[in-house]
Parts: sequence; C-alpha cells; structure tokens
Amino acid sequence: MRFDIRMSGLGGQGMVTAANILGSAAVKDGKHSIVIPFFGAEKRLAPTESYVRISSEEVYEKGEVTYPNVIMVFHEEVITKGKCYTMPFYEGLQQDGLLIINDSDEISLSERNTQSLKERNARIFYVPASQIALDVAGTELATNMAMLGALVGATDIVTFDSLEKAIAERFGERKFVASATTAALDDVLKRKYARAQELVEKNMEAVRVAAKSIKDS
Amino acid sequence: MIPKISPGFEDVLPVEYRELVQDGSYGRNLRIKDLGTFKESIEEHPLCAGCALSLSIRLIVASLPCPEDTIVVGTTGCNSILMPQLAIHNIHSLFGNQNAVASGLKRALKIRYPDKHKDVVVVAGDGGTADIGLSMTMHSWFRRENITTIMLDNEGYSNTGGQESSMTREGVVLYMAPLGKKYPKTRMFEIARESGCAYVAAVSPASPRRLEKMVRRAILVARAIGPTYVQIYCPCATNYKFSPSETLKRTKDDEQIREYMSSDAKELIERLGE
Amino acid sequence: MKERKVVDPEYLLKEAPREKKFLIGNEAVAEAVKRANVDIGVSYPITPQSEAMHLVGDIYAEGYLKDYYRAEHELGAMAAVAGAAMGGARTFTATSGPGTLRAFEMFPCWAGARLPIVCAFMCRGVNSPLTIQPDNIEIGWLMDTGMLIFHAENPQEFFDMLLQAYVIAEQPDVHIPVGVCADGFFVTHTREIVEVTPEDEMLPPYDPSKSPCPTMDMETPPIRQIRDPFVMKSNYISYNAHASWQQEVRAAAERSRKHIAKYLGSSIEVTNPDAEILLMASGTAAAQARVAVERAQKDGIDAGLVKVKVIRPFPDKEIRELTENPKAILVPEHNIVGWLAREVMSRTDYTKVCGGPRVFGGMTMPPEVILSEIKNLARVI
Amino acid sequence: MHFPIILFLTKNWLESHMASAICSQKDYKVVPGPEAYLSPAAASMGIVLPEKGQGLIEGQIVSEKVAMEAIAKKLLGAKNPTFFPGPNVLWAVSEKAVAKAVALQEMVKAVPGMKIIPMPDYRPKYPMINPEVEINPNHPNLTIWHNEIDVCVFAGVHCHYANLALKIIRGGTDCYTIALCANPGHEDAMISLRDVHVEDIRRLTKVIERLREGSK
Amino acid sequence: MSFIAKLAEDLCTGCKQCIFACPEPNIIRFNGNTKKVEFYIDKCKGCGLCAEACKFDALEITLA
Repeated sequence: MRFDIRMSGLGGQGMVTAANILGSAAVKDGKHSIVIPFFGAEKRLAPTESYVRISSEEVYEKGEVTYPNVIMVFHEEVITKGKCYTMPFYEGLQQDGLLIINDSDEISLSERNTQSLKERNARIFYVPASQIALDVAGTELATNMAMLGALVGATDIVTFDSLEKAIAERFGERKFVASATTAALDDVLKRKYARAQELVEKNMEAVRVAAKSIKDS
Repeated sequence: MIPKISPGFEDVLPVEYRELVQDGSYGRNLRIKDLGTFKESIEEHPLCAGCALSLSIRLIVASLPCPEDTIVVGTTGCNSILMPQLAIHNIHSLFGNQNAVASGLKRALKIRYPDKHKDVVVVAGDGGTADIGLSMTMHSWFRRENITTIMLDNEGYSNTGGQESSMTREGVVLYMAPLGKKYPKTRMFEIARESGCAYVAAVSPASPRRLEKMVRRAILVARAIGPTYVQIYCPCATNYKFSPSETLKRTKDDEQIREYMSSDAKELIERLGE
Repeated sequence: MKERKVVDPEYLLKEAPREKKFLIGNEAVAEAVKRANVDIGVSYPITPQSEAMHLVGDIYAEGYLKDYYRAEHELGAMAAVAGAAMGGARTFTATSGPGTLRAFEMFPCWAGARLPIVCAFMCRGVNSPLTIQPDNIEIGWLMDTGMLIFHAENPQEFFDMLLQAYVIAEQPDVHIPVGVCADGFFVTHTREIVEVTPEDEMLPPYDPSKSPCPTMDMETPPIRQIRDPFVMKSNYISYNAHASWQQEVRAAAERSRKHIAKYLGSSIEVTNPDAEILLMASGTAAAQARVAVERAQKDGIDAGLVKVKVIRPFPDKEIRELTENPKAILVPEHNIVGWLAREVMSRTDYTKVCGGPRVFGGMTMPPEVILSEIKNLARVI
Repeated sequence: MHFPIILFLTKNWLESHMASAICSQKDYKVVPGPEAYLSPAAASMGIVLPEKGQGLIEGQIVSEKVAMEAIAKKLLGAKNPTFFPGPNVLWAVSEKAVAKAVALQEMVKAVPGMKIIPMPDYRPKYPMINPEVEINPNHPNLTIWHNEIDVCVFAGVHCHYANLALKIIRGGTDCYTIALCANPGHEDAMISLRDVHVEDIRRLTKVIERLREGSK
Repeated sequence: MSFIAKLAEDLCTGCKQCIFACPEPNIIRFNGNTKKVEFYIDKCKGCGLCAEACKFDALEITLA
C-alpha cells in the first residue's frame, strides 16, 4: 500500500513534527518513507504544510505531495478561512482518498465542495484531536499526536510500538535538527512533563484514544 | 625553511639563487641597518622608478623578524606586480580578499605547525584594504586573527591608472573623481584600533628605522596576542604626477607617525625589549 | 567524540559496514564531514544550507574538526578555505544560491590554484523577486568554473558523494575543487533512510606533499613562489603560459574520470537504455523522472532513464552512445534555463532532444507532469 | 619557426575546442612539435595516465621496463640531451630530496654530454630569463629554442608546472620530452614514468649504462 | 634615454642613507672594508631617491 500524505494546519500545531515521527515510525516498521516539510519562512499560526510518503516499495519522489491519498487538516480555519497554501483544501486528493479533520463537529462545506468530494468518493473522518490532546495529554500541543492516532485508527499505517519508539526518539536526548520556532515549542512541551518518559506516555495515550475514536466511529 | 641547495647542484643554479643561500637574510635576524650587507630576498622588480611603495615593501621585508617562517598574502595592485620576485612564499588570490585568505592560512598553519611561529603578513594596497576588501579586513580584526595587516597607502588606485580611493584626500582630482574627491580620507588607524587590533601604527618609508620597529612590533604582537595593523604612507609619483626624485621629500613632509598599543601589547613589547 | 581510526578510502567508500539512519540531507552532510577527517570548516548562514553548517559546528565542538568559524560573507568564507587549502589543510564549506553568486569569483580561483576544496551547494533560486526555494540554476553557472560538479539525488547520495569528492579531489593528478550539489529542501530538508559508515572510521589525513602546486608554508620549495603568478610580460609566450594553465585545469578534470569510475562506479545510472523515449535527468529531477518512467512502462510506453550524477567532467562518451538509438530524448529539469538539456543537445542530434518539463522557483515537479510529456512524445514519434 | 601556422591553427583549434570529440581523439599521439599555435592538453585528447608499474610512450601505455629502455635509447641517441631539475630536487629540503638529487646527477653522468639547466622556481621572472642558465615554466620554450635541445628530462618539478612547461615545449619546439614523476606521471611528455623514487632513478641509470656499453 | 646614479666616492661617508632610500633591492651595497657604498648599477632606474637622501652631495643622477 502506498500512502501520500499531506498535513495542513497552522504554524505551531506540529505538522512538521508529526510528519517526522510518522515517517520515522514507518521506517521502524521496515517500510520506506520520505518526509519533507513545506519550506517557507514558517511563522507561528501561519499556514503550514508537511508531507509524508510511505510505502513497502522504495520511494523516490521529492517535494510536495501534489496528489495525496490522505489529507490531514489540523485546524478548522484551514477550511473555514482558507488558511492553506493549497486551495481548496482537498485539491489533488486522489479517488477514494481519506480526509482526517481536527474538529468535533462536521464543518459545513459549500455545495460545490461537497459535490466535488463526493465525486472523488472521499472518506471523511472528524476527530476532536485538540480536545483529546487537552483531556488526555493535558496540553493542546499534543494535537499532532492525536491526529497521528486518528490516522493509525483509519489506516493502520504504522504500529503503535514503532510510533512510541519514534516519539521517544524525537523528544529524547538525541540532538534533533529543528527550526528555531520548533525548538522553542519542544522546550515548552518538555517543561510540561517531569520526565521524558511521561511525555512519551501521555502522547501515546492521546494517540490511542484518537485511534480508538476512529475505529469506533 | 632556510634554503639550502642539494649537493652537486650548487654550480648549476643561477647566481642570484646562490647569493640567496650564501648571503640571504634567512635565520640571521638581520635588520634594516644591515641593508646593503646581505642579499635581499626581493629580486629585480618592474615597479616605477622612485616608487615609494616598492621602497616600503623592501623595508618591510628587511624588517621581518623571521623571513624563513613568514608567508606574505598580497592582493591585486602594484604590490602584486612586485611580489612574484620575492623569495618568501606569497599568495595573490583575488582583489580584496587578502585578510580572509590570511585568516584561513594562519589557522591551517597553526594546525599543521603547532610548535612553530608561522607569521602570516598581509601586504596590500589601500584599495584592497580599505575599499573592496574592507569587510574582510575588518572582520579578520573582529575575529582577532593572529595576522599582521600592512597597508601600503599610496592614496589611490595606481595599478589601474590612477583612480581615487577612499584613502585619497578630500579635494584631490583623480580619475573617477573628476570634480575632486568629495569626502575625507578614511580613518583606517582609528577603525583598526576600534576593531580590535592590539597594535596599530602609521609610518612612512621616510623613517626607515621607525618603520622597522613598527613592523617588528606588529608581527610579534600578532603572534602572541591578536591582529595588528600598520599603515605605510607611500605616495605615487606616477599618478600624482610629481618627479620620482621628489618622492622622499613628499613622503617626509606628509608622513604622520602614530602608534597605539593595547595594554597587553605594551607589556609584551616591553618584555621582548622591542 | 569516539576514538577514531584512519581507514583506507576504498574500504570506507565501498566495504565499511553501514548503519541505517533516518536523516535529512543537511544531517547527512555533517555525517559525511565527520568521516572525511576535515581540518577546517568555514560557514556562513543561508537557507537552505544553514543547518548543515550548524551541524558541522556541532561536530567541531565535539572535536571532529580542528577549526571552524562563521565568516563575514560567502566571499570571505570561500577565500578563507582557499587560504587554508593553500596552507595544506583539508577544508569544507557550503552555500546556496545567492551565496554561491556572492562568492563566485573564488570558484575559478580555487580551480586555477589547484585547490582540492570540497564545497556543498544546496541549490536554490537566486533571482529577484526573492525565493529561498529549490531551483538549481546555479549549477548552470558553476559548470564552467573548472571545478568538478557532482549532483546528488537524495540525502544518501549527498553523503556518499561528499566522501567520494574528497578522495577524488585530492588525487595528485586531479587536485581541483569539487562542488557537490543537491537541490535545496528536496534533499537538504527531506528525511529519508541514509546508510552511514561507522562513526569511528575516517579518511586518511590530507597529504599536501603530493600537491601539484607547492604548499604555502615556507617548508616547501621553492621559496620564491607566488600563488598564483600573473602574466608579467605582455607577449605571446607568457600568454601561452596562461592559456596552458587553463588547459591544465581542464586536463585535471579529464583525469578525474578514471577516479570517478573507481569511486563512484559511473558518472551515470541507466534504466532501460534501449528505450524509444529516453529521459535524461540529474538531481531530484531524476527521482521524479524515475517514477514517471515506471508509470509510462506500465502504460505500455517504451521509456528509459539516464541519471547524470557527474556534471563536470560531463560523461560525453556515455551520453553520445546512449543518445544514438532512442527516437526522442526528454530532459526534465529544476531550472528555467535547461542547462542539462543544453549539455545533452551539444553532444547528440539536437533535433531529438526535448528540453523539459522545467519547473523552478521552488515548485515541485510531480511525476505526473513528466508522464504527460512522455505520453505526448509517444504520440508523435 | 614553423611555417604553415595557419594550417596548424585550423586543425588544432578544432581539436582543442572539441576536446571531447571522440573522432579527433582516436589517433592522438604525443610527439615532438612544433604542434600548434595553442596545442591541446594531452589529457583532453583522451590520453590517460599509466597505472603503477607502467609508463607512457607518446600517449601509449607500456610497461615501466619498456619505458625505461625507450628513455635510455632517446638519451643516448640525442645530440644535445639536457636535464631540467626542478625545485623538489634542487633544494635540499629533506634527506629524500638530497638522495634523489644525487641519484639524478648519477643519471646525468651516465649520458655522454648531458647538460643540466635548472628550474629553480616558478615565478614569472622579471625582466627576462637567461636560457643558458635556467628554465622557467612561464617561458620554457625560450630555453628549448635557444639551446637546440633535442631531448630533455624533467624531474623534481611540481606536477602542475611540469605539465605547463611540457605542453608549451611540445607546442613550440621539436624537443623530445621525458618526465620522471614522483606522482602519477605526465601525459604531456613524450615518455613518462610514474612513482619515480631514488631506487627507480638508479634502475634507469643502470639501463642507460647497459645500453651505452652495449652500443660500444 | 635613461638615467642612473653616479657616486663620488671621496664624498661618501658610508652613512647608508642612500641604501635606505633606494626602492630597488640589491643595487647599493655597503663595503665593509672601505666603509663606503658601492653601486651595482645594472638594475638602477635612475629615480634619484638616493641623491635626495644623500646629505653629503656624494650622489648625482646622470645620463646613462
């Protein structure tokens, strides 16, 4: 199975981090993966995208995923206010593609958009990822983890085991190359938890709750 | 390295090389006062008759504390026409990048010869130092590189035919300043002092012994403490259109002798008895 | 820092055990520099190169390099590595797009001075309006500086090519700089599996005594020596010396072919060389083209791919032979000028060569775009 | 001076500007000139350097032994054989350099009438060189012309400067050039040995002496 | 037409000022025995700086 994933959201929500963790987990599962952020001078709350390609075969393509089969929307304003470089937000979505949107309620779309998504036979999941992050992990900064949980719930794209290892690696002691703003958020996140292990556990809990909510729906 | 000829080849080398080996300045701690009694390491050069810049280089080379362990970095300009005739390793890279090249060179030599002083001395014109290469000159000072920068200030671009430079004095008419230069001479002495040079001096070849003292001080301080700067006033007879024989008089009349040293440098100079 | 041991270059490049890591291109650069036993690194920030030189700074702090600093600008950085190389040190630096142009005067100077400097170019757009995005137009300019130019497709190749570059650049018969280019972001910021050699094994140190030009340390004869001499006399013979000098720099690049064959395997990688439609691409355009060719083959179109890994010296003979039989040649590129198409056209029947598709200014080149061009060609040939 | 300069210009301009053109490379030979207004670098004409244990004769790779024999024959048959020692052997920078200098002088003694003209450094010398006493890589063919040297040997010259000089000599004179290189050799010389160290020079001297005795 | 320096040996005091003023290397040499300077005139460009520097009128510039 080949996954071409686009993550859209606002700067600071952790799309880039989520993409890195997801790709890393896929590699731990023995798959091939290429991860690339949308590369601008990204600032907090500005539209941001990141991309992950995962396959059991070798992956060659570089650059943006222009024709994704999975689109993850991290913030409702991506849709409602068009805070997105790719317009409309489902642009390029392949036939039978998957949409995962961070919201507890369904967002009302224009008739044209609804029709267009219907023609593509898109599967749409709503998951209250930010709420789960707050409730389970105690911080909205875990929204990205809950979104990954939803993705795993819908696709089984990676194993929980590898995901946990990838999270531990990302927030562990190893030096990780991150942009200055991402590094600052990392610090905030790490301060929230007494130990690195607690951070990993809480985040994994958010992952599992989100995954379950999708499986159950 | 003190040059020695391989046995058996003594007789085949041209005479000026034999003189360099038998009577050169390497490893002998010679001074300007000894000029005329040893073989100088500059061979015949193509600069103009009465050139104060070539006189300055001649005096600088005679002042080097360790010519056998000195590498000279030059830049484009009249000096680079003379440099190939100098029997001391010297580099011409590009116009203006001499202090950046010298920074890399000095660091490489520190790595390769940790137990030896390898003096890296920049000898460049005013255009290369204060105009096109100003950022690289100043940044080598900011970084506190252990190099000596010697500016040959002939107040203009001479090699290219006599254009105004930032070291030209206000009001002077040269090419590219057809109505006379509209701003004063750049205050490189002050810039050097404020940029972190541990030793700064201004002199001219009209005062050879003072020039020697300053060049030696600059190199010895650069070895031990940090960047140093010597500005040598050497007016250009060709482009300022005066008789070559007047060079020395002009130099003497207009030279400004100044010296600044940091407290560390002062202590070192006193300790070395320089 | 672990205790390290010097190993044979051929062993390090070909036989040493490899560990899989999930790295971005810029991390792969630092991993390569670590194993290359570099003496001095000089940095200057520019996107998308900066992280690579941050990491080189970090490994300097760990003790892997002997010296490292941030220069005043790219010209200063490139001049400093030139000075260090003339002094007999192994050096590394990197830059991108506008930085390449700011430093440009140094590149022919490196080649002319026969300095074995390795520089990574993380290619990005350079024009106004400002773009920090991938676009490899700068390779088109670097091609004629006298440097060797390698073009990496992915972080793995970036890692390997940097190490290979040091080994090839320092061969006494070559001894010219190597620019290892990779498309910014598409390689520098893309995270994928990179197989790296052991951290405690490194290349032998640089031996300046084998340099074809004397090292500037006052320990190497002759002492009466300038790097590098002007033409001092205006006559036929001294200009002949200068002309011969330039020929010698190009000759050095020719001599590198043997070493490229030994250490890189080949300047090109070919899939289905007998195809009717042959794609020629370098860097990430080759990655996109590979996917497009696979899909075209599935659709019954006879397509093949030649990936050009070495831009200088250009694989003339190989390209001439490969371009003899196909009916059409497609050259997708990540720049507006189409420098690779120009290179291919000048070595074959140019009427067969379609330069394109070209994508630039940071845009991604989806394989679908290349595929549709292949299909268009298939209809007309 | 070579007369049909226009002809040379046309042929070689094409060759040097189509340095990679396979057709013009096929039969390229590195032979005494005068070759051209601006002769191409042999490496650009498809001539490759020998591997360890091999030598080059006029662009063809041969065994080291064959190359040594050829050098000996050329030197012994020369009217005016000349040795051009470079800075690496002229200057006693190390014991190795001195040993090499001594071995090279023995080689010179083995060749009847062989002269030594040194290349003491690489500066573009001002204002002129005296071709009777020195060679300079920035104007090597002055030396060759003036002295009517028909066979010369280079040793101890840094590779870059050796190649400049060899190419200019080939371009402007009919001198037969031989390069004894400590590194991988020189395509621009008519005969080149690689990795030449003291013992190799001694071996070459022995070959010269053997051939000289044989021809008596 | 070119100029060179000419030394009146009897006026030379051996003060070396001319040596310090000459922009050309190795032309004016000091003879330790006679305690006077000597000219290696081949390379003299006739600029006149030595004559300017000489306080004893021992030097003049003449037609070569």
